[in-house]
Amino acid sequence: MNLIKNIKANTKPKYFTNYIIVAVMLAVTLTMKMTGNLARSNATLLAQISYSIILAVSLNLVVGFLGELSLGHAGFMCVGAYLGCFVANMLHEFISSPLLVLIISMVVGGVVAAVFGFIIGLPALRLKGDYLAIVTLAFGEIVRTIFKNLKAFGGALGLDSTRYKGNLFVVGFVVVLVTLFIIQNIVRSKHGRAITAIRDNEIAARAMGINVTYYKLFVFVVAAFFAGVAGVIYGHFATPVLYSFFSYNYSIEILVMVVLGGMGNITGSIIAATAITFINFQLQTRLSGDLAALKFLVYALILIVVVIFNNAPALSAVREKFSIRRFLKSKRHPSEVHDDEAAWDRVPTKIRMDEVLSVDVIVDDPYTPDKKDPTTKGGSN
Amino acid sequence: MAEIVLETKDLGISFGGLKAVQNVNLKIEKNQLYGLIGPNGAGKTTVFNMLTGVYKPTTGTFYLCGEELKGKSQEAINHKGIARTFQNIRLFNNMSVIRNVLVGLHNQPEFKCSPVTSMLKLPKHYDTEVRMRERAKEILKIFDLYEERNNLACNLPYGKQRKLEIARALATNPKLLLLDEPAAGMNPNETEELMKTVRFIRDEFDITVLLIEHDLKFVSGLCDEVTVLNFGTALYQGKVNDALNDPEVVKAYIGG
Amino acid sequence: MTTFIDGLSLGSIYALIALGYTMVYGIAKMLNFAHGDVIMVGAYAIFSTLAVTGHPLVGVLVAVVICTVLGVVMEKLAYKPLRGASPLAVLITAIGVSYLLQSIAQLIYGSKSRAITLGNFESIKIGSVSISSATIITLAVGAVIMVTLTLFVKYTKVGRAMIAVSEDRGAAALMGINVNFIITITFAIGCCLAAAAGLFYLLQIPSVTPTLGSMPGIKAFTAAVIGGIGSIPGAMLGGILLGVIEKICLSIPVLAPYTTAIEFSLLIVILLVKPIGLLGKKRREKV
Amino acid sequence: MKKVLALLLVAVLCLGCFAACGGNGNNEDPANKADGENYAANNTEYVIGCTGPLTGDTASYGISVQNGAQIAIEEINANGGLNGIKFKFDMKDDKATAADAQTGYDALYEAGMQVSIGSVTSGSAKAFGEKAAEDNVFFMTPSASAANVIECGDNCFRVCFGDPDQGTIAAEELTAKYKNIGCIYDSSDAYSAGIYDAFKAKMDELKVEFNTQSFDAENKKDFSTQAEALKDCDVVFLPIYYTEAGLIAKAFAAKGSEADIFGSDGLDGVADQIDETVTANIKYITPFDVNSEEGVTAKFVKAYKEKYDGATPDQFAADGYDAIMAIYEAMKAAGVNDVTIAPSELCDKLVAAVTAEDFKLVGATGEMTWDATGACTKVPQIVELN
Repeated sequence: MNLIKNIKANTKPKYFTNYIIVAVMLAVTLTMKMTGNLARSNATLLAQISYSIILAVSLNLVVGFLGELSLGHAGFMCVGAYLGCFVANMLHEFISSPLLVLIISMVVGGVVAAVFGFIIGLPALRLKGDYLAIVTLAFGEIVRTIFKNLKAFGGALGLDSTRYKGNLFVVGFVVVLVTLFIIQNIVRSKHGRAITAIRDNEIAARAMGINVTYYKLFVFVVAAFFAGVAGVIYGHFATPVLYSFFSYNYSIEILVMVVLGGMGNITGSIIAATAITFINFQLQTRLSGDLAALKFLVYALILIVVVIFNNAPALSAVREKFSIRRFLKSKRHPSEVHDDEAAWDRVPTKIRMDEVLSVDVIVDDPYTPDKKDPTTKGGSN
Repeated sequence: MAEIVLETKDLGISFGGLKAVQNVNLKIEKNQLYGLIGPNGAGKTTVFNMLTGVYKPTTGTFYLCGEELKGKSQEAINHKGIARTFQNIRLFNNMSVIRNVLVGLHNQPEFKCSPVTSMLKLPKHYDTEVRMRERAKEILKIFDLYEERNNLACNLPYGKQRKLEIARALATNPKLLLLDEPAAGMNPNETEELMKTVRFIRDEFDITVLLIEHDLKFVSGLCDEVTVLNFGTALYQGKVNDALNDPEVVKAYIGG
Repeated sequence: MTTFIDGLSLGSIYALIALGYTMVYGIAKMLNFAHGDVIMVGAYAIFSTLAVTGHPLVGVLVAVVICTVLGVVMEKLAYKPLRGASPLAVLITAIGVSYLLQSIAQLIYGSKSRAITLGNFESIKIGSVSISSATIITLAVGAVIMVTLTLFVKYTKVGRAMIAVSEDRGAAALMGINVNFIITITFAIGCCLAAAAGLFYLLQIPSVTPTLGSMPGIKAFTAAVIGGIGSIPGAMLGGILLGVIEKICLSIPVLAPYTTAIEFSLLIVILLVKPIGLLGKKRREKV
Repeated sequence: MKKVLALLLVAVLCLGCFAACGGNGNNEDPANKADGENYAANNTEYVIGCTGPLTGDTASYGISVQNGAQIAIEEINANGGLNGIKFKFDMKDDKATAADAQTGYDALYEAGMQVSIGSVTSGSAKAFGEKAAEDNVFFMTPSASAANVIECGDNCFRVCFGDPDQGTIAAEELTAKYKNIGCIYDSSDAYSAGIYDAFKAKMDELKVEFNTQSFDAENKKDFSTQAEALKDCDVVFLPIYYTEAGLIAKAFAAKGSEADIFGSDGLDGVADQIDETVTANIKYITPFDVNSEEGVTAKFVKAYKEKYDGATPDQFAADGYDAIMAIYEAMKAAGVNDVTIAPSELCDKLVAAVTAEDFKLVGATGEMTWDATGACTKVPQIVELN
């Protein structure tokens, strides 16, 4: 009884938004599939959307919640894809059920990627901002180069994986739900608070006794795990698993999903991942032959326009005018505000380029008095 | 003789040959309100930074309730019972007020809950969360921040930000609270109120307070004993009222 | 020894690109991911002018002008509206600009790589070592550019204003420095350097493709970070170090396939030992 | 919040997407039904599909194939098509990745593709081939030469040489004529690595020592190191493409080397990439000699130059041309007469036609025949430049 009360006290309707979005997507498409109305190219698209969402949501944990810029997400995906599919190839000899093989290989790929997440999390303890970004980028490229030269993984020919013959998108979306379940639960627990505290002000977090080392590694491990799982899904989606796919360009594409969706905003990541995968898919399949060169042109223009529209300070008035959030808020009575309503997604500052080494910067704080006592540099200045 | 909460022995630090702080010997008794004052650049915040593990002292050591804490990490020192506020406020700006306090409660043994438990939302997770929130609300009520609990911390007025920082530090259940210029930027009314609050928390939470302050009136109204730092060394140690009569101290403050 | 000289010459290309990165970073506080593609534009500009006029020097001049203009336009259209916005947003726009430049180049010139001849470069023998005169030109001009740039930043009004803006944009503005103007100038100089890098690139690798800029871009970014991003001597040091190491790795058959991995591992090691790069400026945080 | 409008737009777009998918399936196009149905039922032309890199680093290969194929299509259509039915060529970009080859395949299949020339690069051809094998779609790749591509199924054929064959031929040729042999290959490229592996195996078998240098995609442009290491060789074997080969030839010239250059069929087109500084003797194995003055080859080269502003066709273009021609001839031989023929049905006919004893094609790359493995037999020539 007490438990139910506790659950009630700790659960808000909006906690379910993301599950509902994904579940509805899955239900609709599955019904279409059952009734034979789902074109196969759309099933392919859905599989791509599913692993994109997993990638975007897990990267959001690092970038949006922990506040560290990572450009190596495709590297974790690469590790997961290669190792997972390698194991899957071996397992196919013993296990006849492709689904079971897929599940086992996802776990294996995820765990191996998580180990790499731990390794790359170690420099994250010492480095910040752009420096960490370049290290993660370097990591991704290193992994790629190594797999390219390993004969056991097919070298330049890539690793021949076995395509999953069933409805991969269904498995994909179930994994998305699992990902959401775990990542959202982390974010909405005391651990999530600790992680966002580190993002907001690392020094203060330390002073509050938050074990920064532990949480940074934890976040990198969890994010890498899911990137690895996404990699295994990718490997079962397309064969061969080829190193060239996992370049830093792909890491950046995942980052684009996170940034467009809003840092620290999981719903945003889901929508942006879906939208970008969809746009890419449409551009690829609609623009055939000579028009293909226009693909990147269109994509680039969309990117620039959307980012400028969303972020340009000069356009804030326009944005305000079209804000659905304002529209929704205005309808709500103030007394209805739940506990702990303040947004996660107003993410600032940690990745400020001008304070590379600084632990954080206080923004929007007109009250900070002039520095009176510059003793911190040890009485010298 | 009351129990000694904090004791420093010849505490000192140098940055690249420059002796920023040297030979600081403090002895703070339980439930004392102790002041650390001195002119700009005297090394007060550096002492705080050493006591909280931000800097490692190069000489000397310090003890909390008889346990040596020198060389421990910031987190470990906080777990042992030293909490602090910052000179330039360091709140978790993009988190709500209540979440700031909840972060302070993070490490309390009664709210222990492993990440796996939270990931899977086991019953214990809900139980912990509910109890943490209740505790956080109690603390916020004490500081008169309850109504603002769902606002973003950065949207609070300055005085309340200071208070929130103290509330957050207290949530870590410290034995010793370090306040770094708590009254900076406050008007006389707010200062007055702050003095009351500090006394109140000392009694309510049964803690010891060490504070840095410029405002001598504030210090003399609040503290029993002070240490005056100048150029990194202790100029004076003793009763606060006598400090203002000490010629050395006057010289350091007024110059000449 | 020849490997070493080759490395120096490759290194000075990296250094030139890294200089552009580092300057833009130091002053505009943004990572201009499109910087590598400016090199590509420069290379195509040289290619086109050469095809029309047949004169390499005219090509270089045209490339410098086009790249400089491109830098200014890029800054005005894509980055200036975002001044004050989240740096990540700017990063994403930069990536957008990079894609845009590549696809425009492909639309105009096609994706096939085009060979280009900038003239005949004799090899010069010094003892047992033979050095291509292209390498010597690269090294000499590269050195001149770097020295000029250092002097420019140190001793001219605009240069000092740049330093001021990079230290503290707000304070610089209060001191009456036109920050927008300085940022634009920085972009212009950065892109001008990229045009020079494009020329040297063509001297070494005489063919142009729409994607030629991306890998040197990333390598140069790595070089800038190794040297300490924001630091001009750091960018030079990092670039040359990277170039030499790349060449040495390539000359050892066992290591050659892993060259990229080795370079990036080196970066990680350097950053772990010195988190701010070799010559980076250390900033301490007030607590 | 900020993103709102954009997110809203995006959400609408997504909804629209699924609505559209559903809509398509239900109403507009009756043929567009679930798997197993004939998407080609409404075709008015025979549709030949293909994916290949049209953007990115390897775009030039894909574009060459596209251009070559286009020439073939125009030629066929100008001659009245097959029994009056014209052909249509549809090519999607796959950026040389497996995932995009797969989505490209699905899109093509749903758009009524009846027969395909597969995919341009080996990595994506494997993905394309597996899909095509599932649906039983005939597949005649112009240029995916890796051994495993034609192993995808009985429906998979190729126009080009297989990689291993070339390596073996090269090893035999070189050991017979030269002593000090060097080799530079692209370790990041399936084509190059495939030839190299066979070359090395053969050389080991012949017990001949040779020096190897490699490079990879990231260092594709600067070859002074490799040239420095191998400049004293008598001959350098280059199992790579012409762009890099041109650069390597220049790098050797810059180092003052007098080594001969011997290449695989990828070297075709290298003549455009070098200048007068290069004095080395360049030879390569190729079935396609762009300077040939007779037969189909000359006709193709002429048509290509006319259509593409004087550009010289390369091996990829010739292979693209031949792949289309092979399909056309096979369809003719099989007596296909139904424009809405289902891909699977067509495939069975074509496989039978192509593997028939008397089927042969005289194309831009010479005379070729096919066997049931899907491999193509044609006579390798060794072309000499300079």
